[in-house]
Amino acid sequence: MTDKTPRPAPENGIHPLARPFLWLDKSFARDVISLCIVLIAMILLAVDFFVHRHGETAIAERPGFFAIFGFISFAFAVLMGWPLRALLMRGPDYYGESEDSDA
Amino acid sequence: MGWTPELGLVLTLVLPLVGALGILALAGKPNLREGATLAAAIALLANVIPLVIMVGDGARPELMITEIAPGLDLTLRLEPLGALFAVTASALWILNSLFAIGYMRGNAEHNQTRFYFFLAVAISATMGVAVSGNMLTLFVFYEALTLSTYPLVSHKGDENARRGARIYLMILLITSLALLLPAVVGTYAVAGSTEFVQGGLLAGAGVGGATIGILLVLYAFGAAKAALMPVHSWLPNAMVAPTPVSAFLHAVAVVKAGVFTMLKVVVYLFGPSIVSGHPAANAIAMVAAVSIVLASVIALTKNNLKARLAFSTVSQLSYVTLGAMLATPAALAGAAFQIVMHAFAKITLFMCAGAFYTATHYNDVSDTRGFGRKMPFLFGAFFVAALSITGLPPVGGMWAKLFLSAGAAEAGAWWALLALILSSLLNVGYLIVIPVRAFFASGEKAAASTATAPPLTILPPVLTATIALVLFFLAGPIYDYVAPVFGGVE
Amino acid sequence: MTPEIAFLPGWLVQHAPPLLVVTPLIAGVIAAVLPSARASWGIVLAITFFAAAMASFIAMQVMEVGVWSYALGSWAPPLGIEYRIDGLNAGMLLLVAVIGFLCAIYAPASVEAEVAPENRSAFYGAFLICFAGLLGVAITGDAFNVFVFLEISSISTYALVAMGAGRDRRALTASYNYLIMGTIGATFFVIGVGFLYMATGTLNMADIADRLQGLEGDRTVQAGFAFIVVGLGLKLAMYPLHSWLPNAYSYAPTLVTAFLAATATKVAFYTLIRFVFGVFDPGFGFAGLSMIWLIAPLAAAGMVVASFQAVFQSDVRRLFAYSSVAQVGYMLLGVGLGTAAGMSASFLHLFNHALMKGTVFLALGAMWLGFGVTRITDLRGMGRTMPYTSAAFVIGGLSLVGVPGTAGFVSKWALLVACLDRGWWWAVLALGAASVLAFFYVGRVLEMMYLREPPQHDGHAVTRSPAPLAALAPMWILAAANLVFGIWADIPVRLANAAAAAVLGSAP
Amino acid sequence: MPDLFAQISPAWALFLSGLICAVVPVHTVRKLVMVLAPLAAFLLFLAPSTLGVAGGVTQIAGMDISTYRLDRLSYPFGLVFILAAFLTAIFAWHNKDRVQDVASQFYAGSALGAVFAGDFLTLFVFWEITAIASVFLIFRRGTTASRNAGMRYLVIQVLSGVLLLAGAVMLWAQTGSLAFDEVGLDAGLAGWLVFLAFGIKCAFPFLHNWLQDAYPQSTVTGGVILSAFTTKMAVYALARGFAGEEILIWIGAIMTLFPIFFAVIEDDLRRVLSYSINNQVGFMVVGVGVGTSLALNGAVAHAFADVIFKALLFMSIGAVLMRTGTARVSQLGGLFKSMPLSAFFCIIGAASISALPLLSAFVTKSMILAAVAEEGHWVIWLILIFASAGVLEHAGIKIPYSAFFGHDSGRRPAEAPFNMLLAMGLAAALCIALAFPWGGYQWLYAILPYNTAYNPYTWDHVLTQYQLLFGATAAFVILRLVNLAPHEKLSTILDFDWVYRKLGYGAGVWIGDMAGRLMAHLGGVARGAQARWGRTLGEVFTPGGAVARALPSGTMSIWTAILLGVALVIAYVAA
Repeated sequence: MTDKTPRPAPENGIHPLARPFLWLDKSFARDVISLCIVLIAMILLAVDFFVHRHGETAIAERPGFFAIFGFISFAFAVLMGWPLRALLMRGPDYYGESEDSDA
Repeated sequence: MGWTPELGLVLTLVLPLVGALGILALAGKPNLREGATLAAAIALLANVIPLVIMVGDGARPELMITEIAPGLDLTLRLEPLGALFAVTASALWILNSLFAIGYMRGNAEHNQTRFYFFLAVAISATMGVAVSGNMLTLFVFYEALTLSTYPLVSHKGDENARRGARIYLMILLITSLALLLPAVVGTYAVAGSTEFVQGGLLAGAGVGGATIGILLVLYAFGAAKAALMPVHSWLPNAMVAPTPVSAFLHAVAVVKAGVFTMLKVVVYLFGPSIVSGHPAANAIAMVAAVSIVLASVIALTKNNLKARLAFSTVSQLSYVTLGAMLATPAALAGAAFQIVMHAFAKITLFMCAGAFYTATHYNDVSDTRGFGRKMPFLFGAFFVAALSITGLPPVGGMWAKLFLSAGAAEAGAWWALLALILSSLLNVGYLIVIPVRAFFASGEKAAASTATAPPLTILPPVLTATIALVLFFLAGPIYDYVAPVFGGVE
Repeated sequence: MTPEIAFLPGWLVQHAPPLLVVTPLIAGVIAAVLPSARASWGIVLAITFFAAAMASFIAMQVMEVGVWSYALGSWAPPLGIEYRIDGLNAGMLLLVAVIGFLCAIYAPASVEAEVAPENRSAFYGAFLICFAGLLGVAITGDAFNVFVFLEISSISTYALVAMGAGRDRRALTASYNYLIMGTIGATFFVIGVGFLYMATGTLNMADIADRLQGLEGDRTVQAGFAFIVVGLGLKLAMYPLHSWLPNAYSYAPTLVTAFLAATATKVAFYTLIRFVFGVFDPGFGFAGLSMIWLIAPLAAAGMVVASFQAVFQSDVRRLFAYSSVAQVGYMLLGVGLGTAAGMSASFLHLFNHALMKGTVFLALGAMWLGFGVTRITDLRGMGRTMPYTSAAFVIGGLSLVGVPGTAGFVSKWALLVACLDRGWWWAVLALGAASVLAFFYVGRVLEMMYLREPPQHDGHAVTRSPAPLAALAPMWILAAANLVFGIWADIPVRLANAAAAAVLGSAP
Repeated sequence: MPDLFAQISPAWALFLSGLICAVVPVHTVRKLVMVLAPLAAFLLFLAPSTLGVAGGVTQIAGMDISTYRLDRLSYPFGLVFILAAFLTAIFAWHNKDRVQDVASQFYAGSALGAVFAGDFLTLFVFWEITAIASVFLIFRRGTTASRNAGMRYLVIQVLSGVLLLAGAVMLWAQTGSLAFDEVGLDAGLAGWLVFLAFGIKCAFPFLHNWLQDAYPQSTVTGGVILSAFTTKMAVYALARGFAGEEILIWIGAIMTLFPIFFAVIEDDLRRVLSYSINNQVGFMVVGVGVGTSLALNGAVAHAFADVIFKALLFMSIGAVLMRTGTARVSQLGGLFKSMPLSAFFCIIGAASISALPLLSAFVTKSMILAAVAEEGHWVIWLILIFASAGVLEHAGIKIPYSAFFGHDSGRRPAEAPFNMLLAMGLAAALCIALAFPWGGYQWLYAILPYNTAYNPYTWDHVLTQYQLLFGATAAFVILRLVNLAPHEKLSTILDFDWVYRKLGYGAGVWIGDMAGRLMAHLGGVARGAQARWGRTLGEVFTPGGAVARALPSGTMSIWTAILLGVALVIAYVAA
């Protein structure tokens, strides 16, 4: 209840410490980062075919298991969002308890 | 002549009556009149405390008042359960008197002398119930209590009050005449006396199972003050009384006299050994379990604050009946705890309701929204008492629930456990929700209100709520005090 | 026997039993012819006081020493008439005499308001004769003598009831009805006595009892038994032979109602006991069976049905008249049990009922005097307008309901215990039902008195109007007795036990 | 002296501070007390020279009570709760609300008390006090939604408490002992009741909704405090009472699984975090279910780490909520520009929960996975791996990305106040320290219940972890690029609570309505019957009625004759 209400930050709201990182907002930078991540993922996948590593279970010892399984899992979890949204999403006031009013 | 335990026993009955006479004598002078009430209350407590201590040390002071006829005697004897009841009732009389002064003056009620007079008489009868040495004596005071509280219930004097009071009297007297009296006589007929005997009079007399069953049922429904469904309906109807009366009747005197009777009957007349596991006792315990849940559900639907509290009382009283009928050591301990713990909690709730009414003249649960911030002490006390009723730590009510649950487990009565669980949840739903709304919701009535309750109506509930908190830490001593009665819990 | 009381003159002591009866009888005649009603009342007061004193003395004697047999005219029984006082009738004498005295105190207040001036002396005379008759029934040991006194009291009662016509003309029909029924009852009784005389050749009751031994199978005896039971049943208003009673009680002068309610049916009841247990042997098969199959069921039915009737009455004295019928059921139930405990409980209730009904009817009488109360609705606000009378009424009412601390509770307790001893659960049930109904009919009245506003008169609430002291005093004596005997029931219980011992040979 | 202190449960320090907070109106004093109380508790905690303390032993009402049991299982939980109390006290320094101060102290104290409880009675008492104290952290938000959610929360928590009580007294009746030790489901109904009680607080599937319902409705600081205690206390209780129960493995696996799908589409970040609690606790429950020393170590260690990184995440989102007034994905984005430090700490927390090597979950969760694999539960193992990828989705990426990066919402709120940043910084430092390969994780392992030789930092373990995380992140990048990821929007997502909030409530209303009508009808019928009976009785008994009419003398004579006949018959029969 005593949590303060938002108040404007100084200097157009940009924090001095954030200044060096404002490039992150550029879409080019984001694309580069995205590409880097995909690249690293592929390198890590590739590495798996060259080293022999110990796995906890049989399936884990298959080369590339973790990278591929991680990719698929993530994609599955995200994509399942579509049917779930269709099934379970309702209006914000579904239960008749508006969150920010005090009545 | 010095104070002796026997004199003390008589004084427990006489002091309130002296107070009553004083009230009559000082009818024209309100301040002195209320002084008489308080003086009598304090004197009574001062008289009860040494008795209670003696009983704790193993003494059982006894005094025969009169022998009506050979074998029919009015005898007073104090034992731990009665001592516990007596000290609870006499302590609460003081606080309730303070509250009554604030309430009656705050609401400019009429006929205050009559009110204080009958309240004092009712206390005397309550004390009589507590110190009765046999069932006949208890029955006499039980009836006296019914009659002396009737003018209190009908205090308002309008058509509604008359109707409520009539139902009150009708149910209580009819059940006691038609069921309780035959039960008492039956006890006398089969056992040759109605003496309260450690270990059970009837257990000692070797009475057969069917007779025990019939008598148990007669007692359970005959002591309608215990408000076991379906003989509970006098209680909501008695809500027409002014709040101090409700507070007193529903927390201390009348209802407690009923369940106390139940407990005494099981412990001293039947004996736990023959009640525990008896089919009739089980059946009554089931009725009690149903009462617990059903009354709570009904309470949930009541918007009138006092009506809700009344049904809450019906539910809570059945705890004691349940414990008495399960009759295992833990269940009986739970029942004894419940008598004390519920007294302090429920009187707090009623006094809060009364203080709220005095301040605002609102009666309904929905009207309390937002008032918590205006009357924090009032609703704080309400919250603490609600916790106690629900059986949550760190308030005294928890011990009652704990021991009753343990008793149910001992008896293997899973349905009793279920009832207790459901009751807790329902308590949260109908009771705790009230202070929550008062504190954390906003209401138009609260926003517009500048009302304040008289200090004398706020102080007593705060005190009783504090005592309810303190009682949480006194469980050990209280248990040790009553344990000799039923042999303790392994 | 020679009583040993020093402070009374010797002849008085010697001849106490006949004096008890003869004095009021003679005084009654004198009172009736005196021109001044006040003087008549003086005689009544003096005589009833004297009788009460004598009865107390006799009761003490009997309790101390035992049976007191007095041969009238020194003709030794069984040939002569014997006055025989034992535990059973000592209490009855005391009861009748004391109630008579208390009623006498109240008498002028009632008489001056209810009885036409020219009838007042006659009224007092009739009252005394009735009083003498009742005492005579109780005291005599001769079967035919019982009939004589019964008729003396009855006939004077018819007259007394009829005098209520000054207040309500319906008293005349009520009296007439009572006369017919009472006469049928008396006739049945005398026929029964005749049968017994045929079978035994004696009229002395103790003697009949002796000679009846071995005559159990005699049809004459059996017929005599049936006639006596039914005849007395009529007199004591056994359900369903009660229908003379409500009207007689409601329309008689208030004093008469109080007196009759407290004594007349009680004396008839005593006579029934005397014959069933004292003359016949309860061990006789037909007597025992009649107890179980006739008296007990009728008692239970009467308790419940008459109570119902009481609940629905609108005339307040009628209400309590029906209550009396129900209460007679209580007493009969105790007799029907046939045990010493039942007998004792029955007698205990007899005493206590006299106390409570005496209180109630005296209070109602005072209320009639004050406000002309006849209907229940007339009682509105009486708690405020006649506080002391109402308070006494409350005590009587609570006693009637059987609230603990009152005499009514003690006798109901005893009755319940007696029923349970025999294992008669159905009787317990009936008692419970009757108690609940009693609560209803008494509650109805109390509610009217205390929870309703007093009636308006010309736009103002009627003011307080306390009853005269002459009415309050006896009323409160009886009310106090209700309370005292509710807590110290020693005396009535001893009397009741003595009665049980007298007829059954053993006290509970 | 030390002996004396060794007997005193550290919980009392927090209770005392709660009482002080209740009466002291001065803000600074209160805050100082709140920060110092965990330190005092810590000193008490250190006082016993050896583990295995059983302090506060007493007998009340015939029951053996032990309020302070410090052994190797309760030790790490006690420590991390004290730590959490300390961090949250700093985080809440700016908060001037006395009610929340008191509530948080009692809440933390009772959680600590529950962990140190040596018997069921003590456990029950503290178990319930956690519920009562914590609910104020929800109520104090002051909205209708928070009040209703708080009431539901309270009912469910109380249910957990009374189930625990019921189970405990049944155990008491069966065994004669109230000691809180291994229970097991073999104990029959009693065991199941206790299990259910723990399960509610642990947010087992279908019993979990109080968590997602209430936590997002709590106050800013309340959310942080709530996230630390209740569920971890339940994990402790499970580890104590039901270690090695097979069924827990499956329950835990489902717990790790289903929240992922809800978290994906959930709009409210604090609700996402609530689902994340569910998911993380799932790992611990699996660990408890497996029950080997390694698994239990893993569960305990993961609980330890989870308290800290989950608090960190709640703190950062709490800072956002405080500064912007919302925690909705659909209304946030780009906040790193004005709240860079919060963003940084949030990333640390997110990476920690995602088990990035060198951060805390990496050294703890891997123990559970290893134990599962060791026991041959390969399906479970696969589920857990899948869940690990899922954690990355909702906690590792969604939280920091959608709040601080993503689509710029244009909001430029001020950076969080210093005390919040300090608390976040300390928590972040702990996340790093606990996984520090040279002395950090070794310390953590040393305080675990069992001695096991486990090394998380093998090269193939690090490699596979990176493969998993980057593989998953690659999926995120690609799905964003092709715009296949569903966008969050302001909405309500139905969960199991629909059953009671909508269906149950509706059914209750319907039944109440029907019961009302039924009662009204029955009342009418009864009144009718009463009136009829009254009339009948009246017709029979009133002065003019059939029975009570003044009978003519002739009728009476007939009655007399009848009775005479009866009497004669009786006499005749008898003879």
